[in-house]
Amino acid sequence: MNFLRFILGCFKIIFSGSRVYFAWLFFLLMMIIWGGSGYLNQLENGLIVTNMRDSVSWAFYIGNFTFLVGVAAAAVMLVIPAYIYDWKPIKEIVIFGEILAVCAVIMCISFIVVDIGNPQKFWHMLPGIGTMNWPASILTWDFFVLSTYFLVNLTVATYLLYCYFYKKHYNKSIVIPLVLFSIPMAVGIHTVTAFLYNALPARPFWNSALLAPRFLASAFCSGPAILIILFQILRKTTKFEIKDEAIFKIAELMVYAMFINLFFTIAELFKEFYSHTEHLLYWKYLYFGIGKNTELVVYAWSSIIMSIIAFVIFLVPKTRYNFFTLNLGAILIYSSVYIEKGITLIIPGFTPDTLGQIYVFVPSSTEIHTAVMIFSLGFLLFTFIVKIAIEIIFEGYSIDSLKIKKTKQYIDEKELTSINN
Amino acid sequence: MEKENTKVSSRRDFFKKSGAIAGGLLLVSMLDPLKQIKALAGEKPKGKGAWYGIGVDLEKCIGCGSCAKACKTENNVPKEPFFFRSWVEQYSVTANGVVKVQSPNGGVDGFKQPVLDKEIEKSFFIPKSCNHCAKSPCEQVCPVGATFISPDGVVLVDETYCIGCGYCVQACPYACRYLHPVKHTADKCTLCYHRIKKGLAPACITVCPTGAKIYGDLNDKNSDLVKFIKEHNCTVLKPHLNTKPKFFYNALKEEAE
Amino acid sequence: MQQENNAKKSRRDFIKKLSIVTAGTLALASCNSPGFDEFLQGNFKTLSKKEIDKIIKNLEKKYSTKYGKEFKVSAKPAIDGTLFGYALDLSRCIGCRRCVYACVGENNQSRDPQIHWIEVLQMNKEKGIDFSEANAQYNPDLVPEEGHFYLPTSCQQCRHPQCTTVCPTKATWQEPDGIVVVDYNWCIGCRYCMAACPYGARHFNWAEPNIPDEEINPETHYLGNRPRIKGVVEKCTFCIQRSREGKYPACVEICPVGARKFGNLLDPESEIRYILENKRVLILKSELNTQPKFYYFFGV
Amino acid sequence: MPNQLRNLIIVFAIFVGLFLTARHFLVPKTFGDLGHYRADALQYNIDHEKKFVDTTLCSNCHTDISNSKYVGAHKLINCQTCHGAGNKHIENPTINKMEKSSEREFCAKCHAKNLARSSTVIKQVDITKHNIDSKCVNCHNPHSPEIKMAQVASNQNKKDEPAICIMCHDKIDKIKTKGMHKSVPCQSCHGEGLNHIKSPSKSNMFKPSKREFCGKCHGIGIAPKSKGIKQIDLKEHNIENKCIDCHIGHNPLEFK
Repeated sequence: MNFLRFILGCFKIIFSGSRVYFAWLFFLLMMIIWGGSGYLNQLENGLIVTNMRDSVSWAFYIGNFTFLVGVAAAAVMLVIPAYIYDWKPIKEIVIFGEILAVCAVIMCISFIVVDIGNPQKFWHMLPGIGTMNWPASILTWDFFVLSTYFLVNLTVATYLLYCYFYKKHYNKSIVIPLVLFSIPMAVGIHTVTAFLYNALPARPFWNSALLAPRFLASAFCSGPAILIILFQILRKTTKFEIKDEAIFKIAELMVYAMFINLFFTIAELFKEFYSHTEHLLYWKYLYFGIGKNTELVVYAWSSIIMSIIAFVIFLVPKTRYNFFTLNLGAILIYSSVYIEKGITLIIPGFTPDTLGQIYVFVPSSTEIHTAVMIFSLGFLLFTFIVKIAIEIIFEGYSIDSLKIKKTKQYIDEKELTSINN
Repeated sequence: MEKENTKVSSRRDFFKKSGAIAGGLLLVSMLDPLKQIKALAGEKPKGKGAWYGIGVDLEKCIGCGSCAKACKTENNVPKEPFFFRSWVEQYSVTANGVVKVQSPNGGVDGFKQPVLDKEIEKSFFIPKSCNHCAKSPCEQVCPVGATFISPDGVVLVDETYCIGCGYCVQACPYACRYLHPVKHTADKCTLCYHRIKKGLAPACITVCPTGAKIYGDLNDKNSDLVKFIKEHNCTVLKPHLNTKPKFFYNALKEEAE
Repeated sequence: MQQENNAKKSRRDFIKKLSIVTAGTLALASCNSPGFDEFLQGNFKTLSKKEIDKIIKNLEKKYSTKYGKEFKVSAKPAIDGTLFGYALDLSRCIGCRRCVYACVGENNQSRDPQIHWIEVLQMNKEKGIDFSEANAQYNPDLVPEEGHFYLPTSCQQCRHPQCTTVCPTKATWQEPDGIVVVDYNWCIGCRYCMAACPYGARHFNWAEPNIPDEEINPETHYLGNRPRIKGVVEKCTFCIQRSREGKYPACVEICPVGARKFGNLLDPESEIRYILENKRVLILKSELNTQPKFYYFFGV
Repeated sequence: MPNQLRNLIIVFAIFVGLFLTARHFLVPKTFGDLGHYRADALQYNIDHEKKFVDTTLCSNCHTDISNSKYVGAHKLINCQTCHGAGNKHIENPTINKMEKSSEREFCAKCHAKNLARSSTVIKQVDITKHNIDSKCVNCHNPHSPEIKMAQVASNQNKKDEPAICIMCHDKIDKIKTKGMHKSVPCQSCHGEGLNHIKSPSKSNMFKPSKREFCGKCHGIGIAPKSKGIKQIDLKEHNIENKCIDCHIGHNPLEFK
């Protein structure tokens, strides 16, 4: 019953708001419809409407999936100092990291669903009902760890909000173990996703032991980058409070991640270029092109250059403590990792293909539609949950306000306006 | 203000000077080491002059070990059974796919007539030695430039310059190198460089009783080796390592690739 | 959001519900949703003899009405004491691609979009077997071209297949006679196997396969050449519908130069064993240790 | 310029100077002329002493051998394949002898049966069975393996002489000469061996084993009495066995 009231409260929150808020919702809804039209087309005609073919059989969708797994994993970046070292300024914003994780995992699974040829048969890989090929197939592991990670973060976020809603103190013996558990899980989702590619001898481009560490390092760059920008937007538009100190602390943590990310990239490049085995072919395609096929060269270099610039920006205290350069750096590293994970990780794995043929992949409009749909859905969900979180935690929205509304109808409007402001 | 000016000027001065010094250094170093830099970039004369390679017709190899024995004699390779510049291996494949490789004393004493094992489905000999790779990993890793590819494509060791670190022994994918127990330097097949430069065939090829092994110039379209490669279906060992070996095997079986 | 909140209430079977709800909605949204029975049909390997018979009867009926021909769908299991192997004489192949089209006809591959289980690569003689030098787009009118040889590839029927290991649903497996097959009804179309295959031997039905009624081959096998649906992976099965009946695969029969050899590896008298023992055989990408049962050799 | 900086530059310059001088003296003269190595090393490798010599040098002295070699199956084989490097021998032929081996194992290096050897490339012999009593060189001329066999075959007219048998079966002859059968010609027991001489591997000699065969000479009442031939009563003497179960045929007083 209590939980139902909490849910009811949440609904009240998301269906009330300023004009800007509703405009944003409307915009997202439009994007979902626009994107959804593309996806319906794909459902009707099959994956032929994408530009994937037998040569490049995974591409844009799986790239986005990989990137979002990174975003999801990055939540722990904030969780670790908050709970382990009990570092106050970050503690309150950790919940946003977890909300981000929840939404990112949902987007991940959506990207998988749109990528597979027969989504209605998804149940075939469920344990018990279907014939899950566990433990042989890493995809089943990935599915398992993603859902566990999702559940853990969802539980923590919901429970914390629930407690705030009822103005109770949350039970540490519930939250701390779950949070501690989510840390190895975050490492786990990323590692398993990397292993998904890593263990394929057919694809020498991925067949490197450094893939999983690189995944982790880049995730710890891109995830917090989103949060840094998000927090600044939130504190300008809502009552959400966050000290500069906390943002700078996140930025400082990102420096380490960025350094390790660059270092791993260099290590990988060195190994391939120095040993110049047959496997170099894919790296050559990525960084220099093969013959006339230089499609990825621009992306590959821009990703590296952006990540170096961002690293310098974050490394130098002067630019790190300046919000303009900080945001620039965050955008740069975010784009760098997005390019790296989305384009320059998946495509060169398939180009040239196993028989040496080059198929040039460019995402089709359907793929972009579908991706927009999923991202908009994710943002919508994220907006909802963030709004709930802000109102409950920072604006004192609680069970009391719900009761007041019930008994004293006439205050309703006043309340709402005050909340919205 | 004035103080600042002087500071600036002195700083500028410093940059100028240090720049000049650095430039000078660069000039000095350019006078002669430029060649080294060029060499490091991997410039290799291809298309002009000889570019030596080896070929073996495994159908003809009878595993007599003459090549291994002659190599030891010709090149003063230590007698102990773990130092070889050239050796012969016998591969035996059983019906259930198990591959046995044996090389008693590198084949120098020949291979004993085996008690015929009914399990063995097929068997073959493979003479091995340095593959004289065009992109040789041993040359790549040598810290002092003691291992090098000669202008005619033979991978050689400069014994007087080698420091005996053994890095090249680790780097060679074909196990063709060893550390000489007396000289403490790396040692390997030179394709009998001292012979081929005098117009003689390498010792192993001289003594081969069946003419299974040949050598020649890959740039010369009429050389025995080029003809051999054209007329047979040759493969190299471990092609996926992309070391571009110049040791061509005809009738190399999958078990040995 | 509604769905989201529901999930919060019953976390325990959240995954189940989410996927079933998605699956259900998607199945409804999908235009040619398969029948409900087919939707609930289990993995072929878990089915009883009775269930298989029933499914096959339904399939035969369905295909017969769809294509206007009497269809036969066999589910003949592997014959004891057989392990199929294949050998291809590279010195004979002239790159005519007759095998490709015989395979398309025999195995009911989609004509539009085209699916070819066999891909013939033109290789440079001087470079040997080097895939980075391979050309799949050569002009068939000019073959055989000077200085080139031809390397037809298809499923190598590995002894250690990567594709079956990675499949999340056990929808593809190796039969006792060594043939790697796909249960088209169980495949979810994730294409992990395509990423795992080192030989580019797996092909995906990117769209609804399209075969003219008059060209369809009604002699089919459940795990082989029966008509496929969109969104599933398919591959060479050594013509399972033929080889299990003691016939040669279609590509072996059509080859005008006799470059293709096929037989039982466990039979010491077979042609394939003779080749293995007496010819110099090669396998592709031996360094990956997939141990293919598809051997290439130079006969002359 | 501040003092510290000037000092620093001086120190730096000294180090650079030292480095350059050291480099000048330490780096070998021709290093880098052709690549990242000492160009002299090429000559160093060329200067290595060669040991295997040109075979024309062999035929200069050993004309007869080389002439006979050029007609047989071994004609393409270099002399030094069997005899080792010839560099020392040509310097002083009397002191430095070439290697020479007449062991069966030496020939077996090439000719022993082995699954890995192609029968079209080389003649293979099962050395555990093929005339194990003798050395290869007794029957075969190593320089032209067919020649000696041809010589044997051409000596058909001497077919009654044991000498022709001894050429190949010298071990048996050694046993035979020790015992009572030394004066018995081989043909007496084994019959005429014309075909065997022509192609020993295809046509085998007759090998007697029956009691009656021995009885022809040694049986009481069967063989004519002759001096020195031991007489045995075949009906009584160890009737369950064959003679050669106990006696060695070539030297009957030795027992197995």
